[in-house]
Amino acid sequence: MTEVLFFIFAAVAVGGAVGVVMSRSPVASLLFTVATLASTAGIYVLLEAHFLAAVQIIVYAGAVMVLFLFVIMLLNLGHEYRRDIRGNVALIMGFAVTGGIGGLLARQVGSGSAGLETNLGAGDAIDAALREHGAVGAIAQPLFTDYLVPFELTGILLLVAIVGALVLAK
Amino acid sequence: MELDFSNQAHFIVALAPEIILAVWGIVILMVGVSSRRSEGPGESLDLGWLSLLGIFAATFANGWLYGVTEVGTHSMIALDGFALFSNWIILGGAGLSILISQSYVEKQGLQAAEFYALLIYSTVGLMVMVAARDLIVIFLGLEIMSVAVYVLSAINRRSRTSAEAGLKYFLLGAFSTGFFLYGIALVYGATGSTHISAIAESIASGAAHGALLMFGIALLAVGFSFKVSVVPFHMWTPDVYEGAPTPVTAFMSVAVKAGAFLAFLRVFSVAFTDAYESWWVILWWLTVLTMVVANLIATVQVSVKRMLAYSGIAHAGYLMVAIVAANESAAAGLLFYLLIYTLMNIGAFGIVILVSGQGEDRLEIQEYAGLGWRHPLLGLGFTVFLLSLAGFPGTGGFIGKVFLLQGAMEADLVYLSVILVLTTVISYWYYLRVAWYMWMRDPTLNAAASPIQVPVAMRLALIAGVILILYLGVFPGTTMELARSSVTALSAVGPGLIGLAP
Amino acid sequence: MLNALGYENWALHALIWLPVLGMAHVLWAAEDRAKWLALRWSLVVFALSVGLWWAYDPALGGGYQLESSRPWIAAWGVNYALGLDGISLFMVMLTTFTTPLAVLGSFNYIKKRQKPFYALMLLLEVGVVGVFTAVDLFLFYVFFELTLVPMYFIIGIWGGERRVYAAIKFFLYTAFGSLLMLVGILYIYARGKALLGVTSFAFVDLLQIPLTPGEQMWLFGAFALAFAIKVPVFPFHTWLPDAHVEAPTPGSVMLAAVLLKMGTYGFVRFLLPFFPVAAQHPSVVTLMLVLGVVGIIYASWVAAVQPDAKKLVAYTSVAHMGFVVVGIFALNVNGLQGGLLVMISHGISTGALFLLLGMLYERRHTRLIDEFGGIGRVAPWLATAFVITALSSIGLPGTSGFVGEFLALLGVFEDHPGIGIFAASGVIFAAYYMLPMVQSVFFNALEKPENQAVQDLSRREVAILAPMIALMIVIGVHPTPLLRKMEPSVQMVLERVYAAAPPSAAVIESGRDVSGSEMAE
Amino acid sequence: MQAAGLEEPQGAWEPLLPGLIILLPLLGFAINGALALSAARKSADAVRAGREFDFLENGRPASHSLPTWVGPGVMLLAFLLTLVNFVGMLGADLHEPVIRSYWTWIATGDLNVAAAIQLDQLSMIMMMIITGVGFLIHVFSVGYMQDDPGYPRYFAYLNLFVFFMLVLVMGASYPIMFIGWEGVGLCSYLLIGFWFSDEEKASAGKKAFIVNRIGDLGFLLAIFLLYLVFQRVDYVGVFGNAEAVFIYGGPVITTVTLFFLLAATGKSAQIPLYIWLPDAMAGPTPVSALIHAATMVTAGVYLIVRSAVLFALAPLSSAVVAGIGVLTALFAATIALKQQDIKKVLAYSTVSQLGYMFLGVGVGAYTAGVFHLMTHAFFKALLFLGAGAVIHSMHHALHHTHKDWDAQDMRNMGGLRAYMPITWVTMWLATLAIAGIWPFAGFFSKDEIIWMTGAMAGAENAPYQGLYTVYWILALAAAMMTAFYMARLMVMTFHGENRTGSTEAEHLHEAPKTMWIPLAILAALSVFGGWINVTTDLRESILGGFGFLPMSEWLHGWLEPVTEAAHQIQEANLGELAHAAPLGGGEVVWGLISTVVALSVVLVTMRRLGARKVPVAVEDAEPKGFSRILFNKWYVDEFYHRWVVDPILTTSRVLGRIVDAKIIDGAVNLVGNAARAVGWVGSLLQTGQTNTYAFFFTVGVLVILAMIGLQG
Amino acid sequence: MLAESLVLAGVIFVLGTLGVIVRRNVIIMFLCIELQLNAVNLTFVAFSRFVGIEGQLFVFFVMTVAAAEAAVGLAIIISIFRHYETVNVNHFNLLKW
Repeated sequence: MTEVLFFIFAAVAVGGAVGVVMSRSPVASLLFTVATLASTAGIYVLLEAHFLAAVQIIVYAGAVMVLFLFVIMLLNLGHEYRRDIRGNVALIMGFAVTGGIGGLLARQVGSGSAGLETNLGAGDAIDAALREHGAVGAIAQPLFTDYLVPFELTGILLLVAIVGALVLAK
Repeated sequence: MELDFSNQAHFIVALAPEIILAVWGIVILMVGVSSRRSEGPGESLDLGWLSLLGIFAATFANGWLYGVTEVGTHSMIALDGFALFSNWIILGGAGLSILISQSYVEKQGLQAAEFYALLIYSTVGLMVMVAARDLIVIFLGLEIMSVAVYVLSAINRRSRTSAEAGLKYFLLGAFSTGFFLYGIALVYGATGSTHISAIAESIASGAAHGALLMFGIALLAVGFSFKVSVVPFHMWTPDVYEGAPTPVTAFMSVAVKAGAFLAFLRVFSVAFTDAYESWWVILWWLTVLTMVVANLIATVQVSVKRMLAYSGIAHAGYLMVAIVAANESAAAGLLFYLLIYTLMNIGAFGIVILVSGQGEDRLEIQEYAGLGWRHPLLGLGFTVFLLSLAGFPGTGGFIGKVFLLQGAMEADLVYLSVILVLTTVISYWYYLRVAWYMWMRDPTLNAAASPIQVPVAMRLALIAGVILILYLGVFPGTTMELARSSVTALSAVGPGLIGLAP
Repeated sequence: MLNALGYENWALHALIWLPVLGMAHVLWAAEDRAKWLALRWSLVVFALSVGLWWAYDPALGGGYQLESSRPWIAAWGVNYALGLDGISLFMVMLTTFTTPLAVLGSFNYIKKRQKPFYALMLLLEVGVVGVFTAVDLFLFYVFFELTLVPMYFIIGIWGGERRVYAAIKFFLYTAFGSLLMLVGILYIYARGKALLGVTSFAFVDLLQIPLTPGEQMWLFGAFALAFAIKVPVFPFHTWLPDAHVEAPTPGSVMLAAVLLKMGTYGFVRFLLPFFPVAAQHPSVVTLMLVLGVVGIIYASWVAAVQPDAKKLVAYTSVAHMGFVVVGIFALNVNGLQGGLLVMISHGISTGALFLLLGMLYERRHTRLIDEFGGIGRVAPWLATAFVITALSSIGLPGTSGFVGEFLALLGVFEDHPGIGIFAASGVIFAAYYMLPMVQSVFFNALEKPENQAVQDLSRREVAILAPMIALMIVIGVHPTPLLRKMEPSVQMVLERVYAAAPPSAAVIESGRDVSGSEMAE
Repeated sequence: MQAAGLEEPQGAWEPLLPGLIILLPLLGFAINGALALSAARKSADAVRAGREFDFLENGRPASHSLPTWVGPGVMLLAFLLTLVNFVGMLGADLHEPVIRSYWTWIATGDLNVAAAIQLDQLSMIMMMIITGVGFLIHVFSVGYMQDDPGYPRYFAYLNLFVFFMLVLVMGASYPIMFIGWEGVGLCSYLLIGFWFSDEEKASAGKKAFIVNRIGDLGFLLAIFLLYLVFQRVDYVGVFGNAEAVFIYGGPVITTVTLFFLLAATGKSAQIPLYIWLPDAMAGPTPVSALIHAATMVTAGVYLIVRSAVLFALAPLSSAVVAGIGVLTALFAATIALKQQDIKKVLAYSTVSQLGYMFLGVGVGAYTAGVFHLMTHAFFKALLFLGAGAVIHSMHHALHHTHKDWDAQDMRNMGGLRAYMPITWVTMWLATLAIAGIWPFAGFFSKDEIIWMTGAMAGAENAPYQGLYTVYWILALAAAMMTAFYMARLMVMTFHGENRTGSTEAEHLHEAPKTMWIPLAILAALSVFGGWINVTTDLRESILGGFGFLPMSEWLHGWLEPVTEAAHQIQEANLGELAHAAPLGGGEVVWGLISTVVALSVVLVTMRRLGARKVPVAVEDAEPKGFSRILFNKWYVDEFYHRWVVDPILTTSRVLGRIVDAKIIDGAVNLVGNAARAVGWVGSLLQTGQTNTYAFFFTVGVLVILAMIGLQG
Repeated sequence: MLAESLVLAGVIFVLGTLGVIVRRNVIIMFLCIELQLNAVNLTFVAFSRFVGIEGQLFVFFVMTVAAAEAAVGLAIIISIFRHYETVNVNHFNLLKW
């Protein structure tokens, strides 16, 4: 059952990604992105990261992408259908290089991680945490203890982002 | 006092400088907002001095922290000599950048409050980065810094080049962030942790997963290489350095580079110590490539600002030698050289700001014709900076280079050293070229027509730079000692530095 | 008297730091007083340096004397250590002797930007004296490089048409060599740290490091390249003519009289004692000797066809340095002594030649030989001085030039007769390049009107040339005191060389063999 | 080891201030030099002002008075001092050289050269010639150079020359001799180019110097080789151990002596290096007399005699010396036959006579060599001075009417005996002497050399006997030519009718007193100078007036201490010399023959040439056929230019303009430019396109990942 | 399921990279970068299932960062659009060589 779902989501995700790269209009790309994000969220669920899946949909696919949409509209790029993919040479070279990287990743990571799955007992690492604190608590608990510093830092980061956006966009 | 990070409050102590700065940033913003309606000419200056005050406060805090020792491991934040020394460098760079930027900010009508605030926040990010003991913290520090600098380089809204620089930096920066993150992810997967010492232990124990780990390390290397602008991940550097407002460029070229390098060193020579065998070759090639390519391209630049950008890349190459050597001398050399590099590069960019009339025009080398005879002191100062950049005896640059070379020698990296000095010879060409325009040409008409006045802040920065460079060139002893002792702290956590390389 | 003043303790430091004070003073003072101040300071320095002659006592052996050392960069074991031995003694005195004359010689030549010029001249003196007195390798390197900067600016700012080209070429070329040497230095240092655990740059400590023959060869290469470029030895010489032609007179004088000596000094001071195995490796010796000989002949021939008198003299420097190299790598007392003596006499005679050419240039604003002719009739004293100097430069017996060349050739002939013969042929070619120039400048008909207006030597110029010419004659007639001062140190160097391995061909034996074999017949 | 010359043999005789003999000319040089410099300043001002420099202030040359006294004065003193020592040495029966060492010149390692002088019979005789003849020529110069602006400079050079010449002959070791050796070369350079404004003259001096340097190279190498063998280079040290160290005719000794020979050929103008001497005639004539006839050019002979021991040990070298000598004698004589310039004739005759001396020392007749050196000094100096006198008056004559004829071309002279009788007589005496006609000086010296050659040819176990026979014949032939060309010279100059031109002829005049007195003295010497070394056979024979004439074999005995070692070596190895010429007949017979032949040649020449009408130079046609070759000196100079000078010059140009400028320096610059070119190309990759940057970034990533992936 | 998700992540990442290389439209390039980040997140999550909860925390932070970058990035895009009136990155080449 999960395998089937996984492959459906995976297919959608990859398709979406391809769409992002290939579709002419930014709006289309945007929508494809949303599709990818959504299906990734699905996979999160399969991987027992329910909270993240939710955040992914709400914050990421929701807020962030909408922001993108706003900008596209603001800049009035909605109806731009001019092909802006670079020339064939560049395209081929791009394919070659990225293909190479993809191949290496697939070979090393894919094959390599097979061993990992076995020597780390599947899932039980976080099952305990989830059982104890629940989906949200499992993340919240360390977030406010061990990971306090990074958490505070994200505050600064967001502050910087706001200031920056203000400076530039006003 | 002693710090035990089981107690959350102690983080406040450990992060005192960062916190002070962060708070100060808000203060600056507030002052800026309040004085916004009284938009006066003096404003940016006042804000400049104000933010400088913050830097000083942080510096004092940093000095005070020397008295503090930490107990217990596994904290997110390191409070070791390495971090503290690094803070000196970064704070120094930031302070000097503020000094040289004041009149520029005013003349270009940049939003002073935001400018200084962002500068300060990127400083915070850098300090976090160098003190971090967890890849997450490093990542966040990196992002704080980056985001701030993205904005800073695009901050001049009147200038196309500034916007373009910002965009390029942002796009490629985000791009590299992706790789960096991917690296972290793989390392995390391979070692089961994002904590530096934990990673080191797992690698040492051999539990780490080879294939994933290697890719992780490689991608981390790529991420850092981008930040420190190592060939072939350097291509953003010349454009961004050229397009960004000169003070920002100066800040980028010293503080950002320093922070990135120090984090780079900590990660690679602490976390990945036992994987040295497998990564030093990669970095070796990157180093050679960087030194050769950067120096060669720099020889044909006509814009001094861009030439300095390439020279910055070249110096990244020299500094990479320390990362490759990865022994105590090299690490100490890295610290020392970064300190010197901060001084001399800020100085050089300061001169560029002056010659370009607090703006972005008049960057070509022709503008420097006869500068030495028009403004002997400026000329002398620039000559000192250039000679130091070239690594000439009597200046700190020389001591720094020798320091790095010693590290390389102890690691038996003879060929690398030879390549280093050969490329140095090439670099003499373009540094001396400026000197010859300054002293051996007669000023062009429009150059003579545009007199240069040196504002107080700038004067301070330049004088400090020259004096310190010469001082460190002649009496480097104490500083070297400090650098060396700071480095020993690195080995306190985890297996520590590699001894002699194969 | 000297002891009463504690001369030994402060002399060398004074020689280095007085010019620095002089610099400050010159920069401080008014433009028009600069030259006099520079002259005064350099004369003071010279006066001080004269004392070295008595302060250094060869009877105490060839080691360093007047030594004094303070820690400089403790962490690296770098010391600010100065010392003097028979070899450096005369180099120092040559420097302090030449500088005032060069300064004096630039009074008319340097019209604009006088203060910086004279400051740089003094700085140059600092660097050179430092090079010759340093007994710490790091310190040596610092001074060695330090000499580049003032020369670069002297050529580049006050030079001729293509001054920038010449300056950059000079700087890059020499820096290229010295940076490779820096790697070598640090390598030795690292070995010392690794093998003996000594962290020191002091000569005495570095000499203890047991370097393998292979390492010695490589290091020899690195050092030899650096010094060969400085000397310059044959294929690396092309920067010299450009530098000389473009440099202002005092620049050429310092360059020829002093800076080139740093290279040959390096040969004697480092190549031989530090890498004895490499230094007496037959192929190395042969290579250096051949380069030397080729330098002598090649440079002489090239010099003979130069249209520019200054370029001609520049090439003669290459030839003379060829004699020095040949003498040094004869690896015996006579050869080394000869080499050192050639260094001294070349310093004087070629320095004088450049000064004279400068005087001619000030009068005619050209250096092309064909532009002159018959100058001897309008400027007899100038002509006389020039002829005497030229004769000393081509090694006429009774002048300083002869003794050095004689000993150098004798030395090389002892062990390598074949090469000796070729080297000796240099005496012919010396006449071949020098006399035609002398003839077409000072002799022949006085046709060109602008030549008729040429003035004879002024008092100042006589004051410049008189001491030099006097010295040429004195050294030529009675060089023994110099030789005696140098001999112990030279002996030490050779002992160090031959301690590493038995002499390839012992000096005296070879001679005896010849006769011995005959008696056997 | 023991310093050379520091040991002083206990001679019974103490020389009187020998050092002063050297110093006096140096002193003269100093004074005259100073005067010359100040005078030159004045003339320079004049030239700059564009007017002619008149050194004559109120009639008499102020700048001349002092040199006139200083120049010859110091020479006189030196001569007297030498005379005193000479007499002293006569009195003392001296077998070891007396050495005076003043200071250590070069001392390093085990090389030790003392600045020492050595007094023995050989150096003494040379000193006598140098100071004596030198003094006479100084005196002559007073008249000859009277109206030359460079007068003080001239005497400065002349004194300097004498100084160096004395150093050369008095030095106690080869290096010291080398000082003099090169010093005299320098002076000859300066004096040949005395009138340096004339490019030709200046070039002649340059040529002389450079050619001499070639010889000096040989000298140096010989010294080095000697040092290699002995570790010392002083005469005593070398000669003392020579026999012990060298084996007879071994390679080393042969090499050493051949190097010395090279030096000698350079200085003494022998084949192949004689070419500079004829050009050297560009100098003032007294200079030619002193330097290029009497003293300097004989230095080579002196060197060989001084090294007699070494040469005696090297039969091959000796044979070569003799061969070069006789060949030069003949060769130069042939050239002299057809020269028209009076000084050129004398120059070639000098070369020829020097050849005789070489022949002499080559066959081991060192005494004869020195003897001929001495007599030659007398009569050749006389000839040159006479020629000088002639030229002097010719010059005056032509100067008056500004006739641009060559004052030295014999074709423009003729019939001068009417105008300058003294010169005429004295020169005839010299001519008879050089022609080797009894009883003049030349006869005895030349005859002895030829005779010794014959004797050598007949020696018991001499090597290459046939060779020496050939030498002997050639020597005779050369002797006849000598007679011919000298007679020709006299005829063309003094006899026949005058060709100078009627108006000019009035201005021809006899030389002033200062000039003809030296001539007279030298004439006397040329007549009787030969009587001091006549072998017993000759003395007893008619040629010796059956012992009634005051002749002796004094010189032979005098030089015995110097040459005996060499003679012993020769006798030991060559055995008894022959007592008859190769064609039979004793010394007396051949003496008679040669005299008669020479005399008849002279007479015939006078009759034949005296009858012929000689065209003046400007109208004379180019000589034809063989005589053209002779007139052009066998085209030797051309040969040297074509095959030696030009190749070197061309090579130099190629090296200078192509190899150095283009190849070596080109390589250097290429490195720099190449680097910048590469940099430029690299900078083009920086397209400004973000995509491109991202692309390269990714490529970098790919490469790195690949490196790892392929690693493990 | 680990390997599969890792490979999937890799593929998405690579596609994102490809997009950055070949697209000229700045916004789409940015979107592709978001794809990369998303892929990284997936990797983290996949690992975290087997290694520990930190992975998910990391994803949490990454999202924050992504948001921040989005804000700033889009601001930059807007400000450069003001100058060039286009988002075609090819036109932004004042700075080169």
